Amino acid sequence: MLANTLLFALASTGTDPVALPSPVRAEGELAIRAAVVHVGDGKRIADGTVLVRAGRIAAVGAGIAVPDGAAVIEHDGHLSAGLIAMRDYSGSAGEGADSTRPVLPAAELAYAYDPEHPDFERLARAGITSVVIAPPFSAPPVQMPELPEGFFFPGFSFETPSAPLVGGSTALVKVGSGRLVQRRAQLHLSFSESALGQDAAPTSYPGALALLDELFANPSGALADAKSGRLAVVLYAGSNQEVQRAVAFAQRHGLKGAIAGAPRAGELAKAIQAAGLGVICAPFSPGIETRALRAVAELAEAGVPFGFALDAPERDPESLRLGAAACVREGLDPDVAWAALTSSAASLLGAAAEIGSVAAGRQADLVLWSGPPLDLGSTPVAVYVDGQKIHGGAQ
Amino acid sequence: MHLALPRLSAGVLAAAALAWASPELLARGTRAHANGAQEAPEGGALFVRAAKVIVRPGEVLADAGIIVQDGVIVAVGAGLERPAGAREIAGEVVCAGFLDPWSTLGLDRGALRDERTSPASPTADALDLYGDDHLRLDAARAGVTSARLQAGEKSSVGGLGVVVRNAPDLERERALVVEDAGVAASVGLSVGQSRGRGPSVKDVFDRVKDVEKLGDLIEAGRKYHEDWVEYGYEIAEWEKAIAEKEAELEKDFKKAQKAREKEVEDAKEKGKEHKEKKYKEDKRPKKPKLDEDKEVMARVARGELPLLVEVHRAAEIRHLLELTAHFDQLRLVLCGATEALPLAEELAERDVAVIVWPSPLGTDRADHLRKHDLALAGRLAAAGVGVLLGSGGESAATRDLPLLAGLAIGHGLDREAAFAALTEGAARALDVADRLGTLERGKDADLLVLDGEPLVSTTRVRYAVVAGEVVVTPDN
Amino acid sequence: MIVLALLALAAPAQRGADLVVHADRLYAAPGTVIEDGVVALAGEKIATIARGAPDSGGSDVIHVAAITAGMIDASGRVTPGQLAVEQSREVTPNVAVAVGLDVYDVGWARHLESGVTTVFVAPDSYNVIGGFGIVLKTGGPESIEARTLRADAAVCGAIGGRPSSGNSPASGTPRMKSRRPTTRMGVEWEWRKAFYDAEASERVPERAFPGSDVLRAVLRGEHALVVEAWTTQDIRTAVFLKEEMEREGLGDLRLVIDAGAEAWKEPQLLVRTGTPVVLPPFGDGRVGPERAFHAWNTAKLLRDAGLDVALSSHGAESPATTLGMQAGYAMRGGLSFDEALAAVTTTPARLLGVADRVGTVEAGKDADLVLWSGTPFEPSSRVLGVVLDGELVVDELPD
Amino acid sequence: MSIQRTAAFPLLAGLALFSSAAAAEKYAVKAGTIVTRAGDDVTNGVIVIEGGKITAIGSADDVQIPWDAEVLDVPDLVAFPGFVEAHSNRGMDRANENIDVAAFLDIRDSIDPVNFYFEDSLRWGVTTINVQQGNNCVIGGQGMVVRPVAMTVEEMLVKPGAGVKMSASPKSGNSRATQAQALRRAFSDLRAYLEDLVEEKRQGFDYARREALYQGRDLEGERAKGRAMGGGAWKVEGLELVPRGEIDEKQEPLLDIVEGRVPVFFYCEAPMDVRIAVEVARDNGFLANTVLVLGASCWKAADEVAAAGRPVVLDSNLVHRERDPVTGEEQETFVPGVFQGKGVKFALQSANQSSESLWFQAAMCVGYGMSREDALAAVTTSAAEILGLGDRVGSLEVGHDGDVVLFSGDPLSVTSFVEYVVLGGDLVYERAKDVRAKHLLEGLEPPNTAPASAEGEAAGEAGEEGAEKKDEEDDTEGDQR
Repeated sequence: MLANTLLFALASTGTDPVALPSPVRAEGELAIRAAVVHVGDGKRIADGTVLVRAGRIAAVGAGIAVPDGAAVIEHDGHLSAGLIAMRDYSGSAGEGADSTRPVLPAAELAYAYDPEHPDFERLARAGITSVVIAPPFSAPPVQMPELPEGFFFPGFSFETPSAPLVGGSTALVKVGSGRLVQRRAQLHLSFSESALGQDAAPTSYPGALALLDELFANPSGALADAKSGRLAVVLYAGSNQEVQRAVAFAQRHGLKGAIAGAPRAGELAKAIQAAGLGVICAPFSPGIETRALRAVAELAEAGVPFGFALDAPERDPESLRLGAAACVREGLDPDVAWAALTSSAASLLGAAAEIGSVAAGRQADLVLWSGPPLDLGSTPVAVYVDGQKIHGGAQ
Repeated sequence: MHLALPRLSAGVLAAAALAWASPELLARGTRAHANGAQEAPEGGALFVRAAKVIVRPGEVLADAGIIVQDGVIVAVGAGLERPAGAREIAGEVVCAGFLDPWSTLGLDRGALRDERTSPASPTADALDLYGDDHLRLDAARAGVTSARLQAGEKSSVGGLGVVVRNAPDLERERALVVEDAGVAASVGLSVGQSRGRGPSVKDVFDRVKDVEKLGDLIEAGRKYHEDWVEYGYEIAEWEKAIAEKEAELEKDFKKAQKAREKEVEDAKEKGKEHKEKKYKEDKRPKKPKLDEDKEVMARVARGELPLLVEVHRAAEIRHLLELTAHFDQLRLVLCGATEALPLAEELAERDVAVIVWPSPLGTDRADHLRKHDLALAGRLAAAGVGVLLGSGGESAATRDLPLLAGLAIGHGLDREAAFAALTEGAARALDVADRLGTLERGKDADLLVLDGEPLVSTTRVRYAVVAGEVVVTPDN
Repeated sequence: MIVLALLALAAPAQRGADLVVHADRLYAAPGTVIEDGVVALAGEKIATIARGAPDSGGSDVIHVAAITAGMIDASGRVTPGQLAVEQSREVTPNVAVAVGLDVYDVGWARHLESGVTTVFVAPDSYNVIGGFGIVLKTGGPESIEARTLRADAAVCGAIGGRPSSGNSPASGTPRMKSRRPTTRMGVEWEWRKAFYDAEASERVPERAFPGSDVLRAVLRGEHALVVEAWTTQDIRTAVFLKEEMEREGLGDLRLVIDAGAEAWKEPQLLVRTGTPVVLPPFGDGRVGPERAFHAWNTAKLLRDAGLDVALSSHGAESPATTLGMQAGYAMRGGLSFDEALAAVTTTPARLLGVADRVGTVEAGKDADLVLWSGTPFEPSSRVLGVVLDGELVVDELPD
Repeated sequence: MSIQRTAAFPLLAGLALFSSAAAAEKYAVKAGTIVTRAGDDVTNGVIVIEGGKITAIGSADDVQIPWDAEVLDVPDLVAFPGFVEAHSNRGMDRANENIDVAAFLDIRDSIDPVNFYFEDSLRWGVTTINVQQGNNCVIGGQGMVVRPVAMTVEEMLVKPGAGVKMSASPKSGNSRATQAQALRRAFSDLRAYLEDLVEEKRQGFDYARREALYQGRDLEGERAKGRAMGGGAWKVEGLELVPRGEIDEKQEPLLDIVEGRVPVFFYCEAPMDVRIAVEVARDNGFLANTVLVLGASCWKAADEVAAAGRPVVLDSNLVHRERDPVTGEEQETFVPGVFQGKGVKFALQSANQSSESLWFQAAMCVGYGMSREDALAAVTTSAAEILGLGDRVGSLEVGHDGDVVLFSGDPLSVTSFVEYVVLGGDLVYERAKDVRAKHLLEGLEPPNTAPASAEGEAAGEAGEEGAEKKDEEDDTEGDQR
């Protein structure tokens, strides 16, 4: 049935089968006063006020006059922009991948998710307001290296990520309303071993690369958009040799976008930076090798823009902040880590003008935290998307 | 390379110890010597200074210092002076190193999935100090300076656990804190059948059997002890009786001899052959068979060792509590206990501690973890249950216990309670409170120097001191 | 003759060299030994070589017992195996194994440490025709491209049991591998079909297939054709194929037999066609997937027959099966030292078309040197150092 | 495996032929050089062997060859003591006994005299082999030292009861925890068994006494004469009350070990196993008779080994490779070098591939910078001493066994061959008559062997399944556990 969804997607003409709810028009104005306002990319305002009008942020600052008639919320904790998960499967329930063929440039994940799916509530509770829906995992299980053969550890996935060679376009989606922010966020390409077929072409790296090169030699549709730079790409790779191929490929065809799925990509930070690419860091699970966490710090040093993948519901939404916190423990600057969850993620998606920071004109995706947001001991007290509260107690 | 650390002669140590010694320190000095924990990493003393010293949960000193000598805390207090020649390290906050009560860090991999383990199986023999040093250092860096390790996770009874210190290049004597840190068992886990892939659900009747088997095991231990005690009495009685009888026989021997000669004569006359008279005495009481496994279970049944049971479903937890209710000395600790909430009241009242695994799980999880919830720790604590926090027994995850604890806090566990769980609480539950868990004089010097409050995710460990040795510094 | 040329070079040329190496015996090339020899390197090239005490003019001098040129493994196997062979088709001449190589593979360092500075990597023999092999350095920048000497040296294939393994006749739901060949006959048939189709595709477009142009180039002799054939029956098949192509006027294949363990059984076939042979590692008789019988004197026998013989590690990476040891084993089988040296330097260089850059210690050639603790190829000698493109990349030298 | 079976026949023939040339009461070897391994080499030397022993050795000028001695005159060859294999799991049919405590078994029943391993060993100059059961055990069977020639185990025998194999590394199914448990339990069970036995006796005697008192008899109680226990670490008092032969035949060999009458070859695959092996040996009083057989990674425990003060037999893998878990870089360690540095006495083992026999291992050591003297000791004298045969093999001295190997050149050179082997004064090997050597060297097929490719398939499969059948000799590589 997952095939159906996509076939439908492929058949669909320009007209839009999914009704996209336009940004919510909130009645009246809303002013939120917080002890600390995290503007994004590290800056903070003490005792700041955020003025929300019509689903967007009207003003932010220390001494902002609150217009009469505006609802006022006093919060003696922290306030920040909503978190962004750079890769996620919420609401798509395995509808995102068609295993019948390796190349699906016209597929759009926008058609593969259910805006009302309960997955999204869980995201909201973790302070996540935007997610990129991507083609899901579907690889045969393989052993985790540090575990003995046949050893099962409760609750852990032993699967490597995998996707079709060309997995279609990801979608940037708002939590809560399920509103599409970007219907085609990135084109998903895989350079990972897991995209190679056992019983179908291509079975090899050379085969896969040859096919991709062929496709991009005289591209059409999404491929053309990617080649012309209109559409960003996700270059999915596992080992560093695959990252190397992915980077070379992106340079060969002048693609812009981010490397994803490579835990140690940071060790190639220079090459990635030289190619003008970003990185979507692998999601966190307890016990992940320290080397991978350190590699993230290396990205920061090399000035490579990066965000974090989440992969809910395969992973708990809390994994997003957990990952950032773990990187901080291994030397990543806390402000950079926070930016990776918000503003840098937004700019990697080319949506910095819309989401990821608390500034006038941005969409009003706000999280009220019980304490410093990067401390896992703090929790979202209330979460707003487009100025609408989607989670939180009475206020 | 594993270079042996230089050691001082015992004599020097004794002298050095005396210089700072308090009576209690001398008292336990002997015990500690038994397992060599007193041997100094380097001769000199260590002076730890901080704006805030958390001696034990709830007991805080401002602008205080700690003096460490030969791996032991010999002085704690405000206004302490740095002893001459002592190395000094300083930071914002000093607290006891964290103890992960549910780990496998540094165990031989094969011992993890061993299905033949029995109660007496020694986890200590599965401790591989030649591997995983990088994981130990990572753990120490993150503040987890010690851990309880358990072999035989796939076996229904894992055997005797150990408490070890986490530091690279540590000799065995100083790495091992205790070699009998409780016996571990598991019931109802859907583990094993399928390799790597998610496990199939364990049949409900097998789950019931698991619990009953465990009950029988404890009962066997109790009985074993009883039998030996009984035997003690019986054999004493028997020997007494026999001794008396023997004395009597000796007394009457001459008579018996004459009687016999006469009988022999008579027999000869009658041309019959002589028959000896039948001798009878009480049978010697049978000695019970020695059994190392039952011996261990006897200690468990009598509460000398805690019994740590990984169990998740409410049904099995209830069943287990029922089956063990009449062992009034038994010290039960539950691991995981995903569905323990409905039984919180009984757990609290029976003083059964729970080691919660506050790990973020996705949809892909074992059947017995279906109801896994990060709020469990907070709710159990609120219900008065003694809550501990563990990393769940995946070697590399021990490093992440402080972050997982942070999650538990975020989901309702009181920060103080979380801190207590990782320090004094865990130490008490595992019978190592006289060595670890607090920063009192006489305790082993396993402590952290932090740049902020403990268990705040952005707080970094500046120094970690393990067995008196500075193994983590801001540079490594 | 060479000797004179070398000695003509003035010692002062060593001045200002980036690195100067002195050895009791400098094996500049097979047959050219310079006692008390000095090699001066400038940048990535060899500047001068000469006899006598080194005159370094400041730059530090390394002294060892013996120097040879960096060794060339005529059949290394540092590949991700199946992942570098496109098996969706049996004949893939256009696929290049280079794309599948992992520059981070520890195998490169292992080769380098054993004194191998150049290696020919062919796709593993899962396909009938697997595609382009690659000649590259075993060290240097972390990029396969940057290490490449020749990407088009040879097209590789295999004859034997391996290419057909996994294939099966179509029954039930057809799989990718429900196809020919499933036998040795089938493999041979695929070979001939491929060449005949390639040849015909010029006139009959519908007989063209991906890579048919490459095979035409092979028929024109533009690329060598390296065929893995362990047993004598498979070697025979390869030779017959070459002869048939000539007979039928399709072209002249530059055939090279790889892993020709049983080449000793019918050397006349190879002599007849002047086919060079790359030998797999020696063992105690039976070697390789085909359990072919590899006699110790194979190299000697082929050499005496006048054939080009190169040795290889064929993926073996244990300290006991290095290429240097193979040369030693070949000598145990009767090969002379110079012939053994040639079999791991000049001969493979020539076969792979890189003789202008590597294979001998000569001014102007790549500065790839092996520094030995004693007589090369003896197990009691060790590679103390390896110079690659002028840099001392392996340094076990006593200091 | 079929190959070996079929190819075995010409071998038998060959051997028969060799032995026929044998059994000279007096035998003399005249060689260009004699490497005695006891003092300096002798040029133009003579070795006189009488009754299997060397009676004279020295320069041709000094040594008188008996007029009636058979003489092997080989002026351009090098005479050498022959290599000593200090530990091997090969040459047997099924090397691994799987029951936990099997010390009552003897590998003599497992040795296969016509196994190619022995023939190969001889071909590469190995003249003494300590054959022990496989490492896949807890307490294995009794091993024996043999010479690699003869048709029957009896003829091969050099030293019976050469030692018992134990393993601190988990046998299949066990983990390190349960393996250590099984080892310790074996001896605590033995102790409990002996104590009960003695207690039973005592009770019996006391009862008899009381009965006699009651019946008024004079007790003619002569007590059973057993033997007092000589255990080092622990004793059971009153064992002499137990008559000889009453101790269970399964427990008896363990008692021999505790009493130090039988040497132990203790296998440690990983460094963590060393501690367990040493502890078990020390706690039960047989450390002094223990030789550690170490896996390559055990160099990490070199300090513990040195502290135990026992000799070791090293893994055939002389270089240990390891990935750094953090950087991912590969590190190589030359294992014998580490132990040499710690002053531990060590012997080397042959690799699985017979061409990588002891000569090769010694040569590799020289390559890695070890002195030729030390490298040779590790495959001759040290190995002999480790086997308690220092006074018989390992060096060419008066009084030692008349085992002489004649090389075409330097024994450590890849281009040298073993031309002759003399064992106990018998010429047992001549390369010129060695059919299989010709086969290996020149590919000449010995009779009764099928053509290569036909065998190819069969052998190929065998190669794959080799894993389970390691006791079988095969040209495939693969460890011998």
